[in-house]
Amino acid sequence: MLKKILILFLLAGVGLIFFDLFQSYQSASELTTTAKYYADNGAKEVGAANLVSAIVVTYRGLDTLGEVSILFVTAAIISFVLKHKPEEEDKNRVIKPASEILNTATVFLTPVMIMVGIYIFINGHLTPGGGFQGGAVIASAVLLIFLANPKFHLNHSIIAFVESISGVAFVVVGALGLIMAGGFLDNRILGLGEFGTLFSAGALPIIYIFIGLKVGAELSNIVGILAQEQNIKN
Amino acid sequence: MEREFDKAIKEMYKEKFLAPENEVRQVSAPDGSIIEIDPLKDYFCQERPKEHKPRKGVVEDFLNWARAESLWVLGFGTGCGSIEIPPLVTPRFDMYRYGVQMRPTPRQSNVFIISGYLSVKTLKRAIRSYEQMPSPKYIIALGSCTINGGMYWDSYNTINRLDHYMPVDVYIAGCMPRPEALLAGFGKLKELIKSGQGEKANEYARNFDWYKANQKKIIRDWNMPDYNW
Amino acid sequence: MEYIILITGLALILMGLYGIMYIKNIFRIVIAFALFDTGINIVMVTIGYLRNGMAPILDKMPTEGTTPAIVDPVPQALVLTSIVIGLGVSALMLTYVLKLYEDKKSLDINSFKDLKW
Amino acid sequence: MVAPIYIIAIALGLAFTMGLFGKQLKNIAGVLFIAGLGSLTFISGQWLWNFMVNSAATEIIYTAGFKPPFAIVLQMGFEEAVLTTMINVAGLLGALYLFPLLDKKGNNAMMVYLIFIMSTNVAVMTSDIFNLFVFTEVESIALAGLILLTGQSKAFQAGMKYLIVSGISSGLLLLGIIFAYQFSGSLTIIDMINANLWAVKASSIAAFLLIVAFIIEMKPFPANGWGIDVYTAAHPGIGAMVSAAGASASLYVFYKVMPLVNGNDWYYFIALIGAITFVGSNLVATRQENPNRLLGYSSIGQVGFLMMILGLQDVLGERTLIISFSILISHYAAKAGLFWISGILNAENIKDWSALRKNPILLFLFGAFLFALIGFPPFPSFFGKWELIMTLSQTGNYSWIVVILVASFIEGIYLFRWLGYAIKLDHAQLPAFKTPWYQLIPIMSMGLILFGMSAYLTHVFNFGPAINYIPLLFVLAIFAIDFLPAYIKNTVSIAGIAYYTYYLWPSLENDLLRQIFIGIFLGGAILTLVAGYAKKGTRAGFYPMALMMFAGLVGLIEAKSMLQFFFNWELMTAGSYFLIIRGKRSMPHAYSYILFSIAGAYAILMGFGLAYGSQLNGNLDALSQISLLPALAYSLLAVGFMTKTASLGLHIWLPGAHGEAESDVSPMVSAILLKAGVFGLILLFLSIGVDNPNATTLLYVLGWVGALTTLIGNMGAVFQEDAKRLLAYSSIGQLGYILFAFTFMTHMGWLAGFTYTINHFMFKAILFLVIGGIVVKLGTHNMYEMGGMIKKMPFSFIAVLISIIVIGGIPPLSGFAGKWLFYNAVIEKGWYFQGAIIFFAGIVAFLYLFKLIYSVFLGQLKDNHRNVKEISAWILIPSYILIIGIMIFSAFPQYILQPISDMIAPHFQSETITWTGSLATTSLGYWDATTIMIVVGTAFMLLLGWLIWLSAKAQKVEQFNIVFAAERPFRPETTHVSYNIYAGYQKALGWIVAPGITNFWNTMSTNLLEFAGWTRRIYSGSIQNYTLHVILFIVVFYLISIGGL
Amino acid sequence: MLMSSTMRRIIARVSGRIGIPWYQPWIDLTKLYSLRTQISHGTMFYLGPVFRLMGGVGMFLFMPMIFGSDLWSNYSFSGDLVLILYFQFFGMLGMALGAGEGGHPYSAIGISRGLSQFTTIEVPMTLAVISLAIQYDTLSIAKIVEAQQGGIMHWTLFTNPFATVAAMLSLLGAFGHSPFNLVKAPNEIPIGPPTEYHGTFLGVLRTNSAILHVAEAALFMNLFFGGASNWFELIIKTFLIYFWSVFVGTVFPRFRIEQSVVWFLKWPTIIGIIAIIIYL
Repeated sequence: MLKKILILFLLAGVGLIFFDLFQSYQSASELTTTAKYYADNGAKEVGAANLVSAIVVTYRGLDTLGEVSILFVTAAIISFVLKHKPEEEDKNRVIKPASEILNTATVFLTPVMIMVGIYIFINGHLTPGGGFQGGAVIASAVLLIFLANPKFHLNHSIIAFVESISGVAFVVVGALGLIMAGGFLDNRILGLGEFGTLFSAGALPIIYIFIGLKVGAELSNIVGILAQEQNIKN
Repeated sequence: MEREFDKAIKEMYKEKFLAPENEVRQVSAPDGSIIEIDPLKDYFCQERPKEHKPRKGVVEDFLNWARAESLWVLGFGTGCGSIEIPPLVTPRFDMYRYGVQMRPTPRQSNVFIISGYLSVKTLKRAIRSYEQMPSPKYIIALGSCTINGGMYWDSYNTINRLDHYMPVDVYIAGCMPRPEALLAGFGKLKELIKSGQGEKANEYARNFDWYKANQKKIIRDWNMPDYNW
Repeated sequence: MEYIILITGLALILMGLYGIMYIKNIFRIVIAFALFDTGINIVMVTIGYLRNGMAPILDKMPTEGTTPAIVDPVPQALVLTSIVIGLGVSALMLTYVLKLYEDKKSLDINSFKDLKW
Repeated sequence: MVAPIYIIAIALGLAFTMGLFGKQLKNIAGVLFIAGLGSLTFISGQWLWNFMVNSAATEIIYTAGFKPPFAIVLQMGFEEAVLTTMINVAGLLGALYLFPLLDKKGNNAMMVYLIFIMSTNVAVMTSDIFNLFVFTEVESIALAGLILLTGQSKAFQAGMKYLIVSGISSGLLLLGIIFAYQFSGSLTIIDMINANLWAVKASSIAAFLLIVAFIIEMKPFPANGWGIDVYTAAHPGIGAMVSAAGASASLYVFYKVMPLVNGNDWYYFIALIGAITFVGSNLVATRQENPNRLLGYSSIGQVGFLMMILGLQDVLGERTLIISFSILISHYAAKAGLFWISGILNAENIKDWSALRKNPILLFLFGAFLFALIGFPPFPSFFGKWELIMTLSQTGNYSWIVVILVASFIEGIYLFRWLGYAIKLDHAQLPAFKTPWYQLIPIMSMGLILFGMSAYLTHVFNFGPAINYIPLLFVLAIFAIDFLPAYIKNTVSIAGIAYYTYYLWPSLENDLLRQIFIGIFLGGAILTLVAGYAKKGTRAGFYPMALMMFAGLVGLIEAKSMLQFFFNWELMTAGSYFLIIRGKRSMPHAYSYILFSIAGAYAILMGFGLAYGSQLNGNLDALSQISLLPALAYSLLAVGFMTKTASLGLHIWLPGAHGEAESDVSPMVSAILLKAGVFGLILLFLSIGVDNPNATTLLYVLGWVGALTTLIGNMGAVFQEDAKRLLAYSSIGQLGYILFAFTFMTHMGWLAGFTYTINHFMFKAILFLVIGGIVVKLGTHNMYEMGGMIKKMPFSFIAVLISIIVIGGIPPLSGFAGKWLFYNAVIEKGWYFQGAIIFFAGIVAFLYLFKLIYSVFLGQLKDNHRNVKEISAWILIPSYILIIGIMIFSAFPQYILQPISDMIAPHFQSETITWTGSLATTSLGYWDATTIMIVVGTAFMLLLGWLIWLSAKAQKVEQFNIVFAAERPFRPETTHVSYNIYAGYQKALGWIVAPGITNFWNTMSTNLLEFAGWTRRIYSGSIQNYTLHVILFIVVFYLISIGGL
Repeated sequence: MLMSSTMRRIIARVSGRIGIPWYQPWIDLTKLYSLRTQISHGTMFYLGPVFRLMGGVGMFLFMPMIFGSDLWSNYSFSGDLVLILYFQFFGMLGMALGAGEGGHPYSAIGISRGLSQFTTIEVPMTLAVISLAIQYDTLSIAKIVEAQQGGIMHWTLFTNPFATVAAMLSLLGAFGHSPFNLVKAPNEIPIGPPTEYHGTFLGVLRTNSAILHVAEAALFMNLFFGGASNWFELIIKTFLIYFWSVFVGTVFPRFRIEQSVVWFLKWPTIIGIIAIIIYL
């Protein structure tokens, strides 16, 4: 009880901080310097219609690299922590089969979802979306498969291959920017192309494709490993 | 002539003669080696008492006079007669007048008063104390017990004749002699010393073997060194 | 509008914190953490909001000297990163929960006090 | 030049590639892993080289080809180069250390490790706050994975705690970032700084959130339970990474973002948090027995210390960086090394570290690391702390100095206990451990880095000229030949010292004071080393340490500046600590010795600080004109020196330390080492000068302290049964005389003091040598187990007898000179009651002197000592040389005392003693040593002749031929009256030496430990409590800093 | 000089006896020197008495006996009061060592008692000496004596009564008569330290105690009772000082060692402190 009161007091304290923060907040009426620069020059410099993508992939590309590595690291940690030998698996474990609806839906939806995912990351520089979003959609397709068939085995080596290749490619493209353009992750190693078309914004779509593949593979991997856990003998 | 009893006693002590602390023992030295200790040999001087020749002429006379006038008595009461000694320091008898005083340690005494019967057990101590006194030293035997055993002549545990075991300068007869008699005994002793006859210590040294043999005969559990310094 | 969203975000953060500090079930703590994270993300997006701004996706190349009427794209980019990071952390936490459960067969947070003092 | 961006490219590229290698290609992955780390190291290393040698300009790395603030910019300046090199070196060595483990866990583990190092690098280099956030997050997630390498349950718990708390702090960081972005319109740190966020309350909350998140990352006390658990649960190899690389990086990051709140108050708060962390963590660590957790506390404490230094940067000015770097690098190398050693030993309790003594290299490194942490010379932290304290006191920040010193002292408490366990703790069975080469190399490399940085920083601080390297090199040389037999090293040492004395002498031509002390220090060194010939075997470790102590002592003499003095003071302390702990049962005593020593050293340090602050002059003569709190400064200095002279209240370390030390160490520490304190006091009093109004009370108090020390020391000695402890207490008493004499501040008093100093040196050396030799010979310390040694060891007896006559002050030997001067001085000064106590104590000395000589040499010889021989000639030779010295001093004191008298005369108004030949005359009395010697000698010989003539024929008898009330003695043991011989005296006056002071210190330490035990209960192990602490910390900090509380 | 040793025997008369003849001590001494058997426990057994005697002789040698006489100022020109005080220890050490060599437990016990008692005996003495030094501003005995010339009222006894009292009380202990004679307790630890001594050794010791007592009495005479300008005065004064301790001794029973230690630290010390305080 005492503890609860203490917690409430503390939350009140944090609330006070937030209250002060809230009071200090003023709805912005114009863009900040940085944002204005992006709004003014983003399209011109990067060639992407989606300014967010331009920022994510190019201006703040290093952050994205970091993000990718976070997912990568997470997947790696999860796999070395939860990796089990095949013999540990409980082959005889009986799991209630998924419903007919789910099964059918899975069969229909999975390819579509993967398609959509691919679409999203290919068009990341033009429309809302991008590599992460696309990858997430792909991964949810994998999740759907697992929901329908808990004993489904994901081929880890293929996933690892996709993951690694796309990751390396991301870094290589970044490094190419260092050699061929203004700096690491500069997308202008390729021509900017015509604004608003698929083949525009230099290397941005390429990077986004790799990100999409990588994120998709990593998230699928995570999902796969976590799903596999239920099959383990206790 | 040994009696059966004596034989039995001897038999008894053949096995275990020494007190435990006087037995040969082994101890480990700090450097780890084991050394053997024979207490009776290692801790006691192995020399016999020596005979000291008196000096010649006037010097010796003067020294004898000094010795006679300065009789330091060992405060060791051996028998019932020792009750007669304390009155000597009271104002009534006041032995200090005659240069006689009590000393607490044999090293500083010249006169040993055997005050009455000597049990065998006490004899051991008496002998040791006597041998520890520096010569010239004198013995005053007090009471008839020291002469012939007195009323204890047939006791299983007392000696009968003191002079078999220690040389006696002056006997004071009686049972018990009064303090006055003791004072008279001191007077007699002084005379003897002044006349150069107080040489019993030398006599003891000279006949040491005889005395020792007598002592050992009566003290059956002889578990001390032969020579006491 | 943006004030309400801001308040919502901050309230979510507080709720998340309360959950983290009070709930005993470790699995729910992870969920509380996700709540906390979401609150943060909401606040972030709100900050970039500009009244009457449009989504930062341009139809055409902006002309020189004019600024398109868009909301601030930067917080949106940041929030993207933040969400991904949150995802990674949550996934990791779930892994931990799995392992902890495997170890003690319990989800009570008070059973994990082996390390102290 | 390889661009720094390749650090990222290579690391990430490799990490991503590793996924391609399956189990079959594992070896390639391993090679690539190491090669990758190597190339990171190379890149950062070459930049560092570039900056240092070519003094290149700072390199800015633009990513994406745009200028900031629109794109992320990395920066590679000198500082970044240093930090990244540190991180990468640690990373490389750590990888080598952990390689088998990582290899076992597979490629994934290697990837995580690689990304951890990479992200730490980026966090250092980046100048964009969000990027910083991202890579700190990468770092913490990678770390959360690395914690699990051990696969133990507690690792999961720790990881969970870590994830939750770091998640909360990063959430707050995000909030801060986004609001700060709103206010400043930029995400680069520099823009945010320029926006002066802290100036307005509205934006200051954003700045607050930012800064508090970074502070939480650095684990401030008490909101750091989660961090400590990580150290405890993670593999020590990972702990090393967190402590060395992670902490360095987070400190640098903090340093980068600190200007966000560049207001003095804020810096003050940060310093305060640092200080609380520094003190709190160290305090809690005192109760810790788990080595990893202890190291964790210590790491957090060090980080707090550094945080405090950064918080004080307004005060420290341009020295901040170099000071913090010197402390950081010590921490870095030492912690990495210690964690790695811990990994090798794999012990749950620090007591098991006694196994370490099986491996001398590791033990040496362990000692070096601990000394580096505490700040002993020559390690960088020593210079850092020195510089820090000098600067702080110059600016009048005394309370910070106190905090630093107190916390460092607490740190010493547990570190030295640990060291003691490792060196000396009795262990029936030493746990076995293996030291593979790949684990040894990293540790040794850290050792090399530590020593290398010491040399380098000495150069940077420009302390090079201040340090005399010749003795240090000699120590090293001796260390190098440590495997040779003792006698060779002994000869080399003696030759070295003798040569050095010869070399040094001309430079002291006109300085009698230093000549005297060099005579005591080096002459004593040679003499006591001669006794070392008696020892067999190699005596591993003895000579380097002994020479280190002597090097320190010589350094004290040569010191011209306060730094030199302090440097050598610490050197001597360290050397003597190792010497003392060599004794069989001396672990606890060495422990209390070193604790008192470092406390004293800190008092000295603070005193020096005040002196430096007053004069801005590092020379020793600045001591004479302290204008800042002079009374306090002088008191601190005096207390500091008095810990070495073991004055009342500070003496409890001495009996054990001297009593249990080896037989030839005792004279070194007693006869020689204690004089270092005396030397210090003399320098201090000389600086204070006569009639210094600031020191009158101090001197008066010290006078009483000296008198009471004498009494307590001598009384204590009376009731000792242990021969060496008796001598040790006697040393306390004698040092009390010396202190008392010097506090007179009169010509006569000083003369007496010098006489005592010289005498004590000579007789205590003899006594400790001889008694030490006897103790070894007889295999016991207890005097009642000795006895009758006069027949076996006549030469020893004579040596002891003469020493005793000197101590007792019996004419005609030189002890009387001291007493006579004393009487005159006391009456002249008017300190009658103190004087009376002193004289009473002097008579009490007879009690223990008799006990010593009687119990050991006279009385009954024991059974098991019947075959012992005289002690080694190698011990007797130096003793007899000293006896000759005593005899000369006794017969012709004028040749020594007159020059001393002339030397000290200028410091006092008048010379109150006049010499006519050997006759000394004062206003009160006169004394003619030579005549007395002749008269006494003649009369003595006559009387002896007379007695021998009278009793030449005396019969020699054996030991049991005593009058024993007509009985014979039972055994020698029962006949030797020695145990508790002064029972009656104890009944009457024993209360004086009731262990009040020991009890006082015991209570103090018990309370401290109790308090620590109570404090550490806040670390209840519950995740939620830890979260609570963090939130509490944030709220309280907020309320104090912004909320207007 | 040895004459005053006879006075020791007068103690007997106080208890109503006739007592010993006045020449008895010489007879005893002669006897002791004439004993034939001597045993020795070792070197220190020899050196002990020599040290002891040296202490007495030394004290005597360095003390001016008769004021104004060059001859009888002995070697006092080479050392002052401090020398005399510390020369006492010379003898003590000798006794202690010699007795220790004897290996007799009683000797050790006696010495431990003696030393214990001695430490506190010296406290009032030290205080008194300091007081004197303040009073006369010198530590030279000759000068102190000189300052006391010119009538009985110039004696320290009257000019500095507290110091005198303190010192005289300490003298009781120094002479070792009852009540402070537990050191030698003849029946408990036969005669204490010299229990093993006999013959010539004991003779030497006795010679010394005679000298020492005179020397100490003479010291007190010099310090507190105006010194002596001729032999007659010297003898009378030392005799009287000696008697003071004898009188006290016959009246009081023996103290235990801790009692005497505490006693000396109580009244005599307080008086000694007062003696200093009045000069502060």
